Amino acid sequence: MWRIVHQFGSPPWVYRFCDRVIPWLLPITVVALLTGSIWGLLFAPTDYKQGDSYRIIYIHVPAAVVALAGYYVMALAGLVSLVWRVKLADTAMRAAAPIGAAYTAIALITGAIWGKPTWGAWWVWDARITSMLILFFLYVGVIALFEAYENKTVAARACAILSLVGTVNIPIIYKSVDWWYSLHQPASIKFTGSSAIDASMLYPLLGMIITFYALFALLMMLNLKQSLTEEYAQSAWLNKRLTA
Amino acid sequence: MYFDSVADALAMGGHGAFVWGAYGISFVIIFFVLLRPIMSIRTLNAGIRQEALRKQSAQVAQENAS
Amino acid sequence: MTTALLEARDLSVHKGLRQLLKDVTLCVEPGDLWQLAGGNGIGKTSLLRSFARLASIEVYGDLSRCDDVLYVGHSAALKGAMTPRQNLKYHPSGLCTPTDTEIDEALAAVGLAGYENALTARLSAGQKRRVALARLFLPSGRLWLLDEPFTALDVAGVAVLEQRFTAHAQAGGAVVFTSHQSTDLGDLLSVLDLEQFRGD
Amino acid sequence: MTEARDIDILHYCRSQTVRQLMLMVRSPSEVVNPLLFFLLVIVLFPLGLGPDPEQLSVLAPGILWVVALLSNLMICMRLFVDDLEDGSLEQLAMARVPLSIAVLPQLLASWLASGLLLSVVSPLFGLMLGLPLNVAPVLIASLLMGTAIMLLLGAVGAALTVGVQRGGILLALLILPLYVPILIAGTRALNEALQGGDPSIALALLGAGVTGGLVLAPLAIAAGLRVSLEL
Repeated sequence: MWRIVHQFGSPPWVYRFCDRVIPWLLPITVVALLTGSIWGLLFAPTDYKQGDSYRIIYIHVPAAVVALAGYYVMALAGLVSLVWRVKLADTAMRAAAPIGAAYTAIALITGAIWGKPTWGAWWVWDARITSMLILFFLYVGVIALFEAYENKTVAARACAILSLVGTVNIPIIYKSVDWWYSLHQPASIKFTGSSAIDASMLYPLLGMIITFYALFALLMMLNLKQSLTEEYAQSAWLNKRLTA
Repeated sequence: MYFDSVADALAMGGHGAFVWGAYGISFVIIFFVLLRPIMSIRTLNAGIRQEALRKQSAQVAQENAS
Repeated sequence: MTTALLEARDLSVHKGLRQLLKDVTLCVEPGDLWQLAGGNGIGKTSLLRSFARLASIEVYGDLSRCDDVLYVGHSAALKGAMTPRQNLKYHPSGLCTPTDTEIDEALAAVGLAGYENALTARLSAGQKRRVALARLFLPSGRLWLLDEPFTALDVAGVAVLEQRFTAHAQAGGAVVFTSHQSTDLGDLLSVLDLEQFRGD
Repeated sequence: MTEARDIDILHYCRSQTVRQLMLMVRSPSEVVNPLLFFLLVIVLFPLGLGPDPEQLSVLAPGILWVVALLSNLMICMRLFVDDLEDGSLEQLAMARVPLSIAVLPQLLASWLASGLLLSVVSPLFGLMLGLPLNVAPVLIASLLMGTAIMLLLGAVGAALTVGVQRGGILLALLILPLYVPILIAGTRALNEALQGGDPSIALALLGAGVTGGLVLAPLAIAAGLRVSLEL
């Protein structure tokens, strides 16, 4: 067990791992992304209530789901860095934040675009969109805090604490926003949550969710590799690897 | 395909601009998020290789001198 | 656990990407007076703060020390809106709960008799420094960690402080302080030149 | 050398509370300014929205809470700044009491000066916005608890940003999203009271927030302060 932990904490090992996986994962993810999009855009049947605008679901929902999961990934890395002082966990935390912010941005933008044909307004204070907006601010907060510190070791510690505080708060924020929404507006059209979604619509959705997870993993590895290259530019192992 | 024609697929029942726009913007964002680390790794690696070469040639020069 | 008040083994202190000090090994026994010496920027204060455990994120290695530590840093933790007496009585380190007489005696010892109830904001820089050092004359702390204790003190003040160091060491305490000037502490003093630990 | 006397946590907290209150009394502007800010912003709303009392009273819960949130943010921005500068913070960290407990007196003093005072005078501001006087108890109760949670959460942000240049705007970015549940529960309690409903669920949630915050926030505050002390 300790050896595994040790391996995950060893920069050369992780660098090699990323180096090996990325060439496979990158094309797979891109192909899956294109396939899923085409499936959702062209082959899935039309929703009888919303018409074709519902097809945004295949990008909006996966982005929203994985964005939330991404925050937990980041907080977990923060916890590892706080408890075991694994330097690599700092790097992982730093790698996750911009991806999460990008995912929340996608969810927000697609949500706004979806809102226009559905409700006739670009911005509707729907519970999911509002939660996503707050999640976006939480991500931006972590990134801004990291940038604010000059000393990056200290910055990582600060971000770890912040992301843990955020993790405790996210369920409360989500619940409270749901509560607020249900009191102010009786649910009319929900983006998701209808259990009677047809399989022909569901499968592309599931496929896209998995693809977005894979994309998250891919981006995580790319960012990790980038940070490691930056941090260990002077080290013997990296030099040997690159000049060999 | 669900749609009868390419024109139908592009129109999306009148919502074409929204649907295609949403996908387009999303892909642009994904593209940039992907590209950023890849380009950065490329520049960093080039820098490291160059540095290594410089050191190597300096070493050779030193050996030749002595 | 030994009787040592502070034991550091192979301590390395970093600052961002730079390693300030490495392999610092030091054992402070009761009765020791240690001066951390070295040029500007070598990391005297950083090392002292790591001894105090005020810096820990960028410190690697083994460090054990007693709990009963008095630390006086560059800034004196004095509030201008309070009098010297109140500043000492309600000091946030809370190391001791001194009585008013003890406080007055301590203030007298650093030459501030008559200023007990003046507003600290009205005191001069040297006087403020003395208020901060008056803590050393209160019953507090076995291990003293002092950052540049002699700055902003006149000759008489330095002499008083040196006497106090010696008395503290003889009573079984220990002092670790940073300073780049030499002192008259005699053979009790050991000097740790940080130059030998300079990091890569 | 005299024997160091053992330190008693309760005694320590009492002495630190005295210190904090003493400091607060000697600089009354720090207490009064957030209140003045609150009053000023409240005055701005009728000027912007028009003087119609009915319209104002509909918006009053939201206005009061948003302004309370902002004035709390102002307090949090100042929370540890002076103490970091003058070295009080490092002495606090040197106390032989866990730092998470050692900060409590300061939080208590800040809350007494900001939260308690604000809550007590809030019905006056409510009156200015056309809130009936019979919701005053709910207003006071919700603000008492809400300001406590906000201070606890805000202190975490303040602890993390106190050592940073231009930490103020960063602090707002960090903690305002975390204030959302407080805002929702607080305005909910007021709206229920206004419409003759039952505000107890919202108040109970705020109470739960205070309890949870008191348990968890000091740990995060202490960890944050230690980070800021590293610089």
